[in-house]
Amino acid sequence: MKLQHYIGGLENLGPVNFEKKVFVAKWEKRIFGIHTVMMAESTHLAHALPKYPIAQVPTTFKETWTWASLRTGAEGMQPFEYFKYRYYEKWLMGISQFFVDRGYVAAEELAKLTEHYRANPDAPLPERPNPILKEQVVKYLNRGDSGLRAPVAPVRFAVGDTVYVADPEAADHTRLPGFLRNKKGTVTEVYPGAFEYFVSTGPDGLAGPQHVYCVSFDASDIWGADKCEPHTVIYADLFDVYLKPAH
Amino acid sequence: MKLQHYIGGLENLGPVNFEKKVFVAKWEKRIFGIHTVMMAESTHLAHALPKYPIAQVPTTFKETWTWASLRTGAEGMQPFEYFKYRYYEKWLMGISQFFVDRGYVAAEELAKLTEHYRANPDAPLPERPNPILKEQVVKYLNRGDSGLRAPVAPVRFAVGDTVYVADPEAADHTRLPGFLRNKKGTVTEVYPGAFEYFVSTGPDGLAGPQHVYCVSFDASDIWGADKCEPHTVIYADLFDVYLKPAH
Amino acid sequence: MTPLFDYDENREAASAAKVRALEALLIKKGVLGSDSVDAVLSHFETVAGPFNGARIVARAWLDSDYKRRLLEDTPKAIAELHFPGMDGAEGEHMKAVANSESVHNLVICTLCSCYPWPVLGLPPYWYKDPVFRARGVREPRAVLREFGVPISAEKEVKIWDSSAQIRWFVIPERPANSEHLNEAQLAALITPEAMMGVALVPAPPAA
Amino acid sequence: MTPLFDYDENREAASAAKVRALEALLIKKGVLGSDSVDAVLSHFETVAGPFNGARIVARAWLDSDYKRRLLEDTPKAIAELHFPGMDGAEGEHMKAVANSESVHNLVICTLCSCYPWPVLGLPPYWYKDPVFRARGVREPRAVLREFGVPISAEKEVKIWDSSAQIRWFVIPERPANSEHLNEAQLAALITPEAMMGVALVPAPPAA
Repeated sequence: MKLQHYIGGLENLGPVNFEKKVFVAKWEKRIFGIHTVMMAESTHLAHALPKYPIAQVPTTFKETWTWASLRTGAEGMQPFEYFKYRYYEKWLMGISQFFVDRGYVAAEELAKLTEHYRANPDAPLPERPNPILKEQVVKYLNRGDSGLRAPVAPVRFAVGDTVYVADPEAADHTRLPGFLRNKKGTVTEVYPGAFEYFVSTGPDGLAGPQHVYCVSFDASDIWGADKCEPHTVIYADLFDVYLKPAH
Repeated sequence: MKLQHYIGGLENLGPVNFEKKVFVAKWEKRIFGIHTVMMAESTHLAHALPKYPIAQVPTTFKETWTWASLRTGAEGMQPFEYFKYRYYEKWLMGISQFFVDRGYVAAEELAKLTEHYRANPDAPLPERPNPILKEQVVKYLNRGDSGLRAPVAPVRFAVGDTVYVADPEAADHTRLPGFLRNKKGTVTEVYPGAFEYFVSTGPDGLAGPQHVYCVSFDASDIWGADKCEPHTVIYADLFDVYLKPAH
Repeated sequence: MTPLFDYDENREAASAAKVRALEALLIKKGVLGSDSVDAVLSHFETVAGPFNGARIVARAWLDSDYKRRLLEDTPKAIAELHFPGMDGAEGEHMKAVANSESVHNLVICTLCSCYPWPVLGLPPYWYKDPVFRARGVREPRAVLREFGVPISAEKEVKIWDSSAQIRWFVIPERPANSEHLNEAQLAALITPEAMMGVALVPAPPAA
Repeated sequence: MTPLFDYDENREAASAAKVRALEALLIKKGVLGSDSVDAVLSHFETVAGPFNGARIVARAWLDSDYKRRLLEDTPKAIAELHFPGMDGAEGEHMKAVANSESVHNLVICTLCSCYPWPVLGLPPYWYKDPVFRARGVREPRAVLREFGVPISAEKEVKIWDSSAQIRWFVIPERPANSEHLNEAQLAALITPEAMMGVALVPAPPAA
């Protein structure tokens, strides 16, 4: 197990911070924007459902960058470190490290320019608009990047089936919430088509298009009746590989 | 459960920081020393095994302060906060808050004097030696504060007995490592006498003198054979209330 | 309370300078244009945001047939309204669930922060808070009580943990005494929190 | 690696100033004397420390009868040596366990940092590291390998989790080629890490 995958259900955490802002510091908007542009110019979009003309977009970015990249980074963190940083701090750490690791930016130039902006917070950014890239960004935001694919395997479960959740090896990234592992549930919906996740999660099991099922769990089957509230049902959308038949 | 109680066994944490220093910053020595003086002048020592003449020690400190105080503070922290701070940072936070909460020190005067020492790191401390307190500190360090008491209940288990570990409600402080809860072990030693813990841990169950047993656990009975190493036995000293008979 | 937001100024200033340096370098190196990030941010001011969700919910309140269609096939019913970008990023597959006298729905993402961008915009901080993600699936009523939303033990709570392609949102219950309001007035009452299931829609002041 | 120790200077300077202010105020208010903290620290330089454990272990290596007594009744055998303070704070109830060809012992405190002060002094940072506390009880050999101590799968590993009154320490194996050394020379080879079971005692240079 990896702590980041087992956040659901952790006890004795005290009150939730009911902060309704999307960004609590102005700088957070910029890293959100950078990440989203990276998603919009990711090379994999050439094969996405709306076949984006990525090769024609004038950008030096030649990488696959999806939600999975960011999440693999956060889930790959040392678990105790994970809790030391605020949401967008983790993004900033992960994304700037990515650009350094891939050679787009040298660590020293980043450090030096950071010092410059630290001393001159109002110093402007370079002025180099890129209208074609902008158009691609807008297109991506409006048309998205669906994982819907043609099924390559038969549907294994039907609505009403009892299923058990698998317990694959902990990987750096998973779409299986930890608290559901080894638990018993009931299929409530079989989504039409199959869905391909952005990346293979290795031993965790996501790879290629898979059926996805909505599965319901009685909260008491997960936590035990005395460790949860009555009349509570948890629904999760689970990829085929995360499910096992009941027998 | 509370994350601080379940540290043993957490997976996927990466390498241990093999730092051999006892203190990694000079200031840490001072908070360690303050804590230890507090233990040495704690009012409860009047009833400790060596009946210390605490009432005769010239100090304005009129509190019970033991290991349990510090640990209750750390284990009572919001679990994600717990990992944000270094060992002695938690001590400094907990102890200074204690003195503020109990009215010994005003938050404002502490903040103001902190600013002063921040600006003048070499400004001296007040010079007010207290030889009688010093003598008590030395005596405490040399003679300790044993919890050994006369037993008040019969011994429930014998060497060789199979026992199960209880799973009491999570409290702010426990002496039961989380990973042992509900596990099966074997009594390997029954310690002579009974032991009283510094404080009652409430619903967790420590209160009054109890027998303590050394219990062995096969690692595979705790983690499962494929989730641990072979030929590994874990021993823990467990208070009577944490154990249940096998049948 | 987790002091997530009272970092010292140095830490915030360091992050601010670093992100600015990063953006500057990426512009210089041709990874971004100087108008790229602003294009993203402007999308969430004008195209994708809770104003869409609020109008969809208000329509469902006013038209029970529309509500039925919205629950049956969410993307198709949303398409009827001709808002732009409604199947765009993080909204490729959305589903609505409805609160009622007997059921309360709560949307969560225990693994991260999946959120239906086109109809609700970007997730607020409470949704990303590990404490919400931890407690919401085990003690939803306790969390809702803290948020000022009492849900009785008799009422069923349905929790939707976003773990694959679906992005969920909630059709809250229409408040009492709102018969005199039109769609725009109703929409103005509806918060992102209500559409995630952690707030109710308050009754409007009497007409 | 957890960057536990590369905090920025501001954070360290703030802690340093705060602890100094706290000590100053406590002296002013009569909670501490200005010589109290120093009295504690001097105890760990002169009375309680790993120099005691090292001499006890060296004695056990040289005298198998002493070793037997040390394992049977640790406090009593330690008392034979007439070191001061040996049943003092955090050493009121100590027990020694011995490494051998077939058994390797590891001492840990998964809940905090229990440590046998009189014989070993104060715990080093690795012992307090949550990562050590987490991994030591599940994969001791993997941790020991990282620490440069290979323990075969065939050798039994015994882990002692300090959870009540006993403070444990380890009698490591005597290194080869040490027959020519006297007690003080042997003691000089023995580290706190060896007496916690995370290091071996290296063979001395040939005489």
